[in-house]
This record gives sequence, structure tokens and C-alpha cells, in this order.
Amino acid sequence: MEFMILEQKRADCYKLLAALFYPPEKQTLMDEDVCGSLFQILDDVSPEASAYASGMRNAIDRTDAKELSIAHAKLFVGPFELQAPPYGSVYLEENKMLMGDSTIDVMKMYQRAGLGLSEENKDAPDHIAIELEFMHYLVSKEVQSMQDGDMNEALEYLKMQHVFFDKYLSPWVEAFCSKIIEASEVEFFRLLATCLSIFINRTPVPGTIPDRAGAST
Amino acid sequence: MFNPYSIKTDPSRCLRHRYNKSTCSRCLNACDQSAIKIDHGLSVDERSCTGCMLCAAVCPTEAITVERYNLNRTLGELLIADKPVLACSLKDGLMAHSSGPCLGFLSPEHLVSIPVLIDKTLQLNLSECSDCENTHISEFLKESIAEMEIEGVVLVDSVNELDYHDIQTGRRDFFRMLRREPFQAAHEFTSSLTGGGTRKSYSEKSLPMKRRLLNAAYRAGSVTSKKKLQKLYSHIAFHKDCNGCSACTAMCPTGALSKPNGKLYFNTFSCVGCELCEEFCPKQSIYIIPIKEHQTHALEVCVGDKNDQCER
Amino acid sequence: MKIKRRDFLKVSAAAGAVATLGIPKLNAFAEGEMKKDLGTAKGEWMPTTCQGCTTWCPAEVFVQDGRAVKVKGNRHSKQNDGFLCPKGPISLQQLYDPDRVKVPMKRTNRKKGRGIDPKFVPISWDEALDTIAEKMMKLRKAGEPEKFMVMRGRYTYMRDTIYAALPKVFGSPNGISHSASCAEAEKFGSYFTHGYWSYRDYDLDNTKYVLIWGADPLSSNRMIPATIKRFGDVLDRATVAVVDPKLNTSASKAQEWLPVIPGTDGALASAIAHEILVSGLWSREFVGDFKKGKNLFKKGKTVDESAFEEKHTNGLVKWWNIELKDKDASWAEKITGIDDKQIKRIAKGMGKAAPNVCVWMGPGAAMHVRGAYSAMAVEALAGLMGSIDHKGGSMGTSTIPVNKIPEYGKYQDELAKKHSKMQKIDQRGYLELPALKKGKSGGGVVTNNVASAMLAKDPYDIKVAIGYMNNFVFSNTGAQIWEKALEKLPFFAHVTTHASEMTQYADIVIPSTITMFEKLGYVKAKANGYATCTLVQPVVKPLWDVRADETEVVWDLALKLKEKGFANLDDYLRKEYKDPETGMEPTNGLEFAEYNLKIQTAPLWDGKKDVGGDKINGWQAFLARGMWNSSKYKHKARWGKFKTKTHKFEFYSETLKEALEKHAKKHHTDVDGVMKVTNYTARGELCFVPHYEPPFRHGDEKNYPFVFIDYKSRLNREGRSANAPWYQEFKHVDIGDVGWDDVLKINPSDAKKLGIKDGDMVKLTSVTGTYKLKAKLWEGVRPGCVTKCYGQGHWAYGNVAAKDYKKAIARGVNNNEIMPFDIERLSGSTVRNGGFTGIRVEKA
Amino acid sequence: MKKQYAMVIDLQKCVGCGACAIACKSENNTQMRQDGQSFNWADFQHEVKGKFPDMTHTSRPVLCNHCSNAPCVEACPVTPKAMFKTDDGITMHNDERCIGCRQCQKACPYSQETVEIGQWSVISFNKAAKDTHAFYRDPSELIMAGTASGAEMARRTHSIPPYRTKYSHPEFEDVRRSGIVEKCIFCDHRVKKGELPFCVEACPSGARVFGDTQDSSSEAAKLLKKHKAEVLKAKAGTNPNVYYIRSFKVKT
Repeated sequence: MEFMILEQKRADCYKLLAALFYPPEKQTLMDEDVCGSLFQILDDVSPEASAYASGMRNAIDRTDAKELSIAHAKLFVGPFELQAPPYGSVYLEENKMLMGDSTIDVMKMYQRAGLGLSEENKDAPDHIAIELEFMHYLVSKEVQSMQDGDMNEALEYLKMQHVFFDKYLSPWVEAFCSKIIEASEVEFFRLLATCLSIFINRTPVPGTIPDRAGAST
Repeated sequence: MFNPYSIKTDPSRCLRHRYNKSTCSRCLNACDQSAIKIDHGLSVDERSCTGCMLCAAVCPTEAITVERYNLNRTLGELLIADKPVLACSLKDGLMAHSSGPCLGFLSPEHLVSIPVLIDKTLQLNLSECSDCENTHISEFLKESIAEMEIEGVVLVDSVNELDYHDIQTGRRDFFRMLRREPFQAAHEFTSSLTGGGTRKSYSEKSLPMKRRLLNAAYRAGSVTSKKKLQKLYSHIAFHKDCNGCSACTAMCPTGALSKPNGKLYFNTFSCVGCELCEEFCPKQSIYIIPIKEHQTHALEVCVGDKNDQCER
Repeated sequence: MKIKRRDFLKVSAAAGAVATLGIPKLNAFAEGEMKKDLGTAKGEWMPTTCQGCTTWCPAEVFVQDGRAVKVKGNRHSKQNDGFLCPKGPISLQQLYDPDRVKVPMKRTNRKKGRGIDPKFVPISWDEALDTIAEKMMKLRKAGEPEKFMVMRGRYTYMRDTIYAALPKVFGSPNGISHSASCAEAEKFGSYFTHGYWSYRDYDLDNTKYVLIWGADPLSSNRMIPATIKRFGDVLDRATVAVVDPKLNTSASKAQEWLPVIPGTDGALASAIAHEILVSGLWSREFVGDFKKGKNLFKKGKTVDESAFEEKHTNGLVKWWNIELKDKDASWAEKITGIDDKQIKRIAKGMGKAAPNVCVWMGPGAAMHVRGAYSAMAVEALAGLMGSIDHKGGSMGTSTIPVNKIPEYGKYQDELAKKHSKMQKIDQRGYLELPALKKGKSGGGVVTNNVASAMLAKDPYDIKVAIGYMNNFVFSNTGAQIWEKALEKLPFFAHVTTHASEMTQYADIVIPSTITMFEKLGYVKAKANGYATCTLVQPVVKPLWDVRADETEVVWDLALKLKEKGFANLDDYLRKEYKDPETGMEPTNGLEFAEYNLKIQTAPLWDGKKDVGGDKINGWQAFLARGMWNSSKYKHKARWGKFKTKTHKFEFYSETLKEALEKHAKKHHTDVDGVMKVTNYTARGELCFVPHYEPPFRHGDEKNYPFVFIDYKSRLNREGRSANAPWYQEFKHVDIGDVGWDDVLKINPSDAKKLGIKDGDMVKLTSVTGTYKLKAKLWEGVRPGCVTKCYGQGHWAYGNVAAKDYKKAIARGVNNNEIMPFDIERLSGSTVRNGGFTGIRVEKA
Repeated sequence: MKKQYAMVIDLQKCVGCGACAIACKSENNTQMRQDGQSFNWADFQHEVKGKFPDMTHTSRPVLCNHCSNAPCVEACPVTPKAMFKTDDGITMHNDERCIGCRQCQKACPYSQETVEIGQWSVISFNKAAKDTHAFYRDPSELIMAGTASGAEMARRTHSIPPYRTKYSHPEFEDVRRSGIVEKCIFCDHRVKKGELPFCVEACPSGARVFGDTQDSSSEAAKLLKKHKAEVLKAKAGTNPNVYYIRSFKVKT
């Protein structure tokens, strides 16, 4: 049963990482101990990354809420030139344009998975938080399908993860994280970037369908 | 420790929501903590709720359920054990083959059906309950068992009395297990249970999980167990004032009453005895009545034209 | 965006076991379809034209995800002010009709007839076109290309290639239009009084009196939305009087209703003219006056012609002396059933309001066996009022400066040249069929005579025919004759959207686009003082490989003919229809359609010449706007230059006299001889003035004591909407009608005598046969008459229109089967009105 | 002051043509008449008085009266009510909470449970356990393989009905599902966007005037001040917000 637990944890990693790229609300992050949870689950999923999560937990404690918000805005929101644009198309498109073809492809992936962006969302569909959340959704659905005994469906969700992760997420995360590490003076975001980068780098989507993976060990 | 099993409410199933004059207060009466409010819509105060889940156990229509809990999986886990033990997951280190929320969630339907479906005696590990704030649930379980004369469930208050044997399942075993027949059978019985969460509208009819469980047990059970299970079913009677307006079919949360071709149909298997139709009937012409032992045939679908009262 | 809920921050896998997940907690996403903001989802309003009737309203279609979802009038249009009547929205169910033909088909049952299953099977486009071309080529090989015929019903002005060039280049004179089914007798009335062979326009914004004659302009006729928009205000400002034997919507709102006995409109018009004249209420400005100023028009008294000095008119006194002098209101009361006081009231009211009077002539006053003169009589009232082209009166129309299609003469070979000049199949111009369109003997089409001529093989037989956008088996009176004619037609190809009645006789069925939504073309329309050129455009992509009848099908057929050795048509299309902007030759049917449209409409958008009206800058702008408005029609534009022989408004029609005499001469007879064979009673000078002709009736009064009144539904998209459920559902907006049914309306007093109750089934017998219908007791019909709306009675067309398509059982009865075949011969017009159908009603 | 949206219908301008009613069907994607329900949110009532030739015929457009004292709201048994009044006086319906008990239909004096041809009803009921828009689900073909079918139209257009006007509203689906009632919502999805109800926009006669009666500068309020207005079944005490001014036949 470890596989399913691991997968469920992997799903959670995506969710928490996504949450950490939203405008930071220090108190909430502290109350819910998001970094603590991330640290715990990363321990199993991607031990190399977990140390940084632990560091984030301390860093957030030390950083002023306002400082966090300003750093977040400088990096990802504007109004001035973004230190680290959080949009896939900026890294994937040749001319660094926003809302490029890749954005549309990403949107189509969402639709194919039966998802639409919620009304409140005003961000481009290839925002890092949204893409991470999408991965969370796909992994969760994979686990859910396994729980329901529907292996074919689980396989489908795995396949989608492969496509999305390989084509639209992993190719730009490293460049994006480097920008954050270079640009931000706030330790929390540097740690977050390092953590994300390692997580993406070291935690690929499981290569084959679970039961065959099980048979090979 | 994080408790993943919280209470989930679904106003679309709550009798008070469906009918503003309903007097249903089953959950209110079940809650020690007065954590449930129904005056301005069904809500649960999470601060005072202790998660005993008795409200979920008494709610006839699944307006209150245990979030994140999948009965299907529990059944699967119990099936592969020779002497299955079920416990809550709120205390660390409880010996069990399957663990879930506080066992207060086990309604009479659960208690009567699970042993039939797994075809074994089920042990409930209550060894830590005496120290728990939800200690009152064991009383509730005892009462249910006594009332229903249930034989397949044993309440185990002390670890020493527990007949527990660990099963080692790795990843490989798990998937192999998934393909094993008993699991498939249980899975088949309850595969529809997972659909419960996506309900969108009040008009959608849905049968509570525990009722589906009961029906599955009824179909699988022996003659003797059928008789026992039968007590949980209801029958219906119409007064002659019924004008066939069929408003009751809309009010019924489970689809037990329906009028597909101009005739009124009643399906005992779908009736959870919530009595909302009785309360609501504009003509006050419906009566929900307990099934009597000799009425075995009535457990099958009661078709309108068998009873001229239904035909309007 | 923020974290909406805290449980997004919770982990599910913290417990040592796999926790059961519900729906994964989502923040930026919503599961299921994307939730959009409140309001209409994304879409675009795209311009086209409603072809539900001949108002031809510029329209717009709202398109979402490539689907047409709602319609309204074109915002730029001054003709319909951006509104459509109910025919507009019904079009959506025409477009998305489940019963549309989606592929070419051929019949596999050689036997043809009503109720005989053609056993259609799908075939390829290639086979369909190949078969048609093969049949056509046989005719050329046999040296008889004239035996090929193209029939058209409704059309766009892209029609001329299929309807003129195709038969003419091929070698046949037989391009047969449906025009005479509509209103040629009406046009006759305006042409032979003031030289105007077209529908009139009316200045409702400034009128003070509207006399509507045999029409319900709120429901049908030719400026529906414009009339609807103004009618409420007109009622405040003006008197509206409606002449119609049954209550119509206009009458139900008007101050005056004149339920005239069918066919006696001429008598009513003569009496109104008489009363106007004796009361001295004619327009001095237009008509002139007695030299001495004193009104010498006295009942029964002949007037000396020289005593009256006319201005813009001709022959007023002659008309008085020949027709009017004895025909006062009390004379007319006996004939028309209209109270003499009401007649006088109308005459006085009109006279007082003159010249701001609209004399609105509709088919009910003209489409009689002897309707030509009643049409003239009605139009003459406008002359008396001086309201022709006057503010508040009736108007002509501004011209729409479009180009004709390129000349095709040089692509005609010898055979084509010779045979395309032969007598047309409709026998127009025969002694008994003068069809005097624009004064020319045989100048107009006699649509409804085609079937009889085909059966008689006179002047010859037709062997191969193509029909498009028509359903003559349903839409012509005496429809049974068309059934017979088509049964005997050796080869018929129908280009159609639906398996209509006519399609049941087809050997090849070609699936066509729905004009309003799927086709490129243009039409010329007018209303409200503006002429408009409006485009029909493919606003949605057709769901199947259906092709535009007037363009793509011709192109494809030309290619096939070329393959079989006859390249002339293909040469013509390729060489002559070059893109006027780039000079490129068309290489396929769609390009041909586009270049063709560009060639014809170029003056409106190419900016080479100031054509007045809207300024449109280029082709793309024209497509985007969808239409062009002329400048407003100028009042009195034609005064002094009417296109009559005298250039005046002719009460004594020198123009008609010349036309009749020429026709008589052609056939070596005199005008009286022509009158005799055309069923008219007039002889001598009476033939040249507007006058009353007693109604001609099929079925004598003894055996057929009732008179049948036909009228049009406001929901009829020219007989194309009966398969739309919305048509059936809202049938009750045709006043007195009921939804999902076809009722015969009978006055309760008559019904009582016959023992008929509301909703009873009745037997209805005319000279054509006996029919069963549901009766509706209705105070809105004159006793002695029964009436029924045209539109129902389809025995084919689709599952909604017909009660049972497979068994050819109709929903209701087609009026055109009840009414016998007849023709107003002077104009060539199909007869539908004037009490020509005697009826017997019995309880079934 | 709270808004009160209303419709004032000028009968002298109305010609009873039906454009509003059919436009409404295209805007709101209502299904075709079946199961004793018309699904016509807008329709007409016709009335004949007198005898030939002195007779009058009146066509009266009808729609939900959006009553200030709405019996349908009173009758709705669900909490919160599935049938309720909005702040701007529209009688609104919530798809999700409606259980389809039809108590609103029974209570509404302008509705009937079974609608015969020739009758009308404000509230229609989508039969339970039966897909709506059966017309576009029917797979039968008029001519085998030669004509389409309702189901094919739906398949090809990915839409039921094919001419479905897509719109969103938090309370309301643009196509209703089975088992619930439906009625005119004054095109709230348009009104909230500052547009007019589509029947008003589609009416070629200008007879339908929509506006806030509490705003004295609105055209609707002005018309009500200028003309004596009628409402349907005034005695029922429902205080309708659909008003009729003047008469179909011009007063002479």
C-alpha cells in the first residue's frame, strides 16, 4: 500500500507548493503550518527538498508579513517589471510572450481533464500556482481511481501527468526558480524556489503504471 | 494529529431544507454537544463537534456524512482479513484491519449489513473508548445491536479480548488483492457508493450509502438474515383523499416515490423511512408504516396498480 | 487570486494510511465546465438577410461556437429599423431541422406519385451531378435542348446564372420563375395606372389615412417590421380602414373594418371613387379641377370631358362617364355587403386626409380571375387622392445601382441561340394568356400554367427539369395538376433543403444550403422609403456537404457538362466571373459565388461612383456591415414622368389600350375577343378603365353555397416553416387559429344552421375534391364565407409538417388543393382570391 | 429606494405577432411542448367579443407577472426558497434547490398543471426522469441516411438544442434539467448586464417597455403615470408587475 500513500503525498506536495506561490498571508500560513506539512510529506517524497521546506518554516517566522507581500509582488505581480514572471509561456515561447500558443495548449489540457478555471481566477492559465494545482488534481484523481479499483482510469491520469509535466511544467521551472534565487532578497522565496526546483527535478511522474512497477521490484 | 474525518453536510438532503415545515430533529437529538444548528440551514459548529459521528448515523438521508471516508475501502480491507477488526483512527496504535472515523458513524444499517456482506463476524475495537471524549458511542452501538438482535458484530472493550491477526500487504499484494474475487464482489455491491459526493441539485434523487449497503446485504443475505434486515424497511399507505398530485414524488429525497408513467410507484428498497412525504403531503394522505414480517413480498417494488390507491 | 478556503492548505495523506479523497480540493479551478461570468456567453452578431418573405429584412444572427442561436434585424437597416417579425426567429428551426436533406439522393422506385415511396438512397455528389448532366446532354444530342427547364421559387439576385444563363447557354428558353404565384395582378394595377410594375412602398410616418385592401401588412405583404413598428402610432394619428372579408390583424386594430363580399373589391373601389368625386374631395393639386370650379360630378350625370382640366392625370371624366357615374354607395352596398354609410364615411375620411393617404393594395383585391381591373380600381383611388409619391401616401422606390451578370450571348452555340428563343413552356403570350408584364404581350411568366402545358405537351414536352428553392406541388393552386405533371416528367432533379412535396417526384435530390445562414448572395429590398441591398451570408458552416443552389451547384454542373463535351457554360463561368479586384478567375464554386457577388454589387462598395445612400468603403466593409441603404425616396419623384403612355396617372389607361390592342393584333382579333377568352365581361371602352367585374366562381352557388377565403400565415417562411415546431406551437398568433392544427373558420351563425359545433370535424368540398378538417367557430369571418390560413396541409416536407410523412398523410389541408387552378390571364397571375372557390360544408 | 422591475405592455402598439414569444424560446432554450407543458415563458391570450361585424379581437402577450405578492414564492417548501424575490423585484428561480414539487405551479393563479393547446401557464414543469428536449434526442430519420435526425443535429452542433444560447447565471442554467419547474426570469442574466429582456429587444412594435417603476424617470414609470393600467387577475391580490395599457383595438 505504500505506493498509494506515496502518490497521495506527492499530490499534497503539489498542492502546498501551489499554495505558497499565492500572495502570502503570513498568519494563515503559520496557523495551518503549511511549511511544516510540506516538510513532513517531502520527507517521504523528495527528501532532498524537505530540508528547504524546514528552512522555509523558520524563514517565514522571521520575516515580516509586509515584507513577504512586497517581495512576492516584486517577483510575480508587478506593477514594475517582474523579477521572476511566474508564467510558463514567458519561458517556453521564443519571443517570451504572454498568452502564447503554449498557454492555449495548457488551457486545452485543463479542459480535457474536465476542468475550467474558476470565475475568481484572473491569472493566466499557465501561472505556476495553477499548473502546480493541476498536477495536484491529476495525482489526486489517479489515487482516487486506484482506490475505486479503476486501474484504467488511474492510468489515464498518470498519462496526463506525463504529458503535462514533461511538456508544460518541468521545462521552465528551473529557469523560473533561478530567477527567483537571483533576484529575491527574501530568504523565504529563495528557499521556496530551491525547494520547488529540487522537487520538480527529483520527483518525476512514476515511469510506468503502478502494478507493473510493483512487479519489477 | 490531523483528523481527516470531518463532518460534511449536504443541505440538499436535509429534510428541514427540503421542506420548511419539517420537524425532523434526529441529528439535534443525537448530538451531545449541541454542535448542530438547523434554524437557519443545517450547519455544524466545528469547535464544539467532537467527531463522534452519531449525527451521521441517525440522519436518514445522508444530509450529514463523514467527509473523506470511503466505506468501500473499509469493506475491502475487512474482506481480506480472516477475523476482521474495525477501529477508529483517532487513537494511535489501535489494532485493526481497517480504520476510519469514530465508530459512532455505524448506524443500525451498517451494523446489520457489514457482517452479512463480509460473511464473517466483525469485531469493533473499542479498547480505547473509555478514555475518549466520545465514549458515549459504545452505548449507542450496544443499543443498536440489542434492538436489531445483531449477531455478527462483537464489541471488544479490551485489547485482550481482541482476536487480531496482522496481514502484511505490500504494494504488490495490494494490487493482487484488488483483483481477488471477494474484493471484486464487495466492490460490485458498493461501487455506486463513491458517486455520493458530486450531487448538485435538490431534485436529484439519491440513496444514502448505508441504504445501498443494506440493500446489497439484503440481496446477498440468507433467509434468516433477510428477516432481520427487513425491520429496517418501511411500507407506505395512502388515504383515499390522495388526488395523485404526485408532489410527494418530488419531495422524496431518495426516489422511493415516483410517477414515471402517470402512475404512482413506491419502492421499498429506496424508502429510508424519513417520513418527509407524510409530513409534506398537501392532502395529508400518506402514511409510512413499518414492514410486518408476513409482508416479505412487499419488499419488492410496490407497483402502483397493485393498489388502486396508487393509481391516481 | 487568493486562497479561497483553508482546506486547500490541509494535507490529506498525513495519517499513516491512505485517506479517502473526495473531490480533490481545488482553488484556481472549478470542476466541470468553465463557469463564466453572469451574462451571455461569447458570441458574435453576424449580418445576413431574413428571407422569410419578400420584405427581405436585413438581419443579424448571433453565433456562438459556430452555431446560430438567435436573430434580430440588422442595426444599420433603415428598411426594418433593426427588427424582425416572428418569421425571423423561426428560421433557427429551419436551419437545425432534423429533417433536412444532408446528402444527394436518387430515387430507386421508378413509379412516381403522391403516397408512393420514392425509396431515396444516398449517392455521391459526383453521381448526382453526373446523372443530371447525362440527361441534359441527351437533349442536346437529340437537338432538343428546349426540353430542359429550370424552375425557381424564392431566390436571391444570384439567380441569373442558374435561371437565365444556364438554360440559355444550354439552349432552352425555359427559366420559369414562381413570380406569378405572388402578385402579378397587383403590379398590373399600378402599372396600367401609373407605369409602376412593382410593389408599392408606403409613407406611414406621415400618413393621415390608411386604406388597406386585401392585405394584412402586420402579418404578410412587403414591409412587415416597418409596419409593425409604426402601426400603433399611426392609429393615434390617422384613420385606418381595412377591406377584408375576414378579420385580419390590421382590421382587428383599426378604426374601420369593411368585410367585403369576396371578389367585389372593384365595386367598393368604384363606389368610393364615385363618392369622392361627387363630394368634390379629389386632389386638386394632382388631378386638377373643373375649369369653372364647380363640381359637375352628380350621380347619373355624364360630364363633358372638356369641362375638366387635368394636371398629372389622364381620363378622369372618361372614367366617370364609362364606369363611375351610377355607382354610388347604395349601389355598392348591394354588391359588396358593405353598409352605404360606411362607404361614404370612408370616402369622406379619405378625402379629408388627402393627399396624405395610403391606399395599400394587397393580393386580396387583385388576385382574382377578373382581378386586373379591380387592382386598377384600387390604385386609381390613390390617383384621386393625389397621394401617389406624395408625403404620407404611396411611394415608388429608389434605385439600387447594381450590375447585371456578365453577358453570356457569346457562349451560346448555334443550337443554343436558336432554341433558347423558342416559345416558353408556360404558353405566355398565347391569345388566352396575354401576361402583359410591363405592357408586353407574353412579357410575364405564367407559373401556374406550366403544369397544364407540360401535360398538354404544348408547345412541346419537357423531358429534363431542375427545380430549386421551390415546391410548386404545394405552392400553386390546383396543386393536383402539378402532381400529375411531375408524375409524367421523365427526369426531375430537385435542389432543396427538405424532402418537400415536389421532392417526392425527383429522380435526383440535391441538398441545398439554407439561404439565410449558409449561402452567399444578395437581394434588393425596400420599405419605409428606403431601398436596401442586403447580403445573405454564410454565418455558420453547414453541417453537411450541402451546396448553394444558385452558385455552387451551377458551377459543379457546368464542370460535369464540360466533362461530357459541352464546355460553354464552364467557359462562361470561368472567363466572365473574374474577381473585380484581383482579376483572378474562379477555381471553385465558392470562389465563383464570391466573385459573382462582387461583380454585381461592386458599385455599392468600390467607391468608383457616388451612388448616394450609405457610403461603404470596400468589399470587406460591405461584408461586415451586410447591407446598403439608399437615400430616402424623394416625394413626387415621378410626377410629370410616369412611365405610362401619357406620362400621367391614367384613369383611362392609354397604356393598357395599346397593350391589349397589340396583343389582339398579334392573334388577329380585337380587344373584345381578348376579353372573351380571358374570362372578362367588359367590352369596348370599359376595357381601358378601372372598373368592377363580377366575381368568377368555380362551383355554382347551389351546390357550393360558401365562398373560400385564403390568406397567409404570419409565420410562413414562404411555406418553408411548417416543419418547425415553433411554427406549429405559435400558430395561434394567426388570429382565430389554434396551435398544432389547421382549422376551417366558419361564422357561428352559419355553423348553427349546419349543426356544426366548435371543434367538430367537417367535410369541405370544392370542385377539386372533398377534404376533412376541424371547424373553428369564428365571428371574424363574413357569413357565407369560410376561411383558412395557408401553410398547413403538407403531406411531405418532414415529420412535424406532415402528420405522417411515410404514409403521405397531411397535417390539415393545403389550401392550394382546395382552390382550383386558375389564372388572371391579363397579368398571368395565379388566382387565389376574389371568391373564385365555391365550397360546400357538411358535418363529417 | 429598492428597485421594482416591471414590464408595461402597450396593447395598441402590440400586434400579437409572436416575435417576442419565439425570440424568448431562442434566448432561453425552452423545450418544445410536451407532457402537458408548454414551456412558453412568453405566450399570448386571445379574446373575442361581440358578433360579426361588430366584434373585437384582442391578443394579449403574457409572461410571468413577477408579482410583488407572489404566491409561488409563498408556496415553495424548500429552505432557502427555490422560488424567491430578488432585490430588484424579479421573481427568480433557483435551479439547484428546486425539487420539482410543483407547489408553485399550483399556487400561481396564472399557471396550470396541465396546459392544453390554447392555454398558457407561467410555470412549466420538466418531467422527472426524462431528458429534456426530446426533439433533439430522437435518433429516427425521415429518410434513412438521407436526412438527419434530432439526435444527429445535437451531435453535430454539440448542443441541445442546436440553437442553444449559452448564458450563465448563478441561480440558473441556460437549459434546465428534468425534474424541476421553470419560468420567465425577466432575462435576469441580461438585465444584470444592463441589457433588456430579449423579448423586449425582439419586439418589432415597441409595445414592451421594461424598467424600474420606482424610478420616476424610467419610461415604464412614465407610461404608468400617463395611462390607466390593467393587470391580470387583479382580484387575486398578487400585485403583478406586468401592466397592460391602452387597448388592442384602437379606441374610437
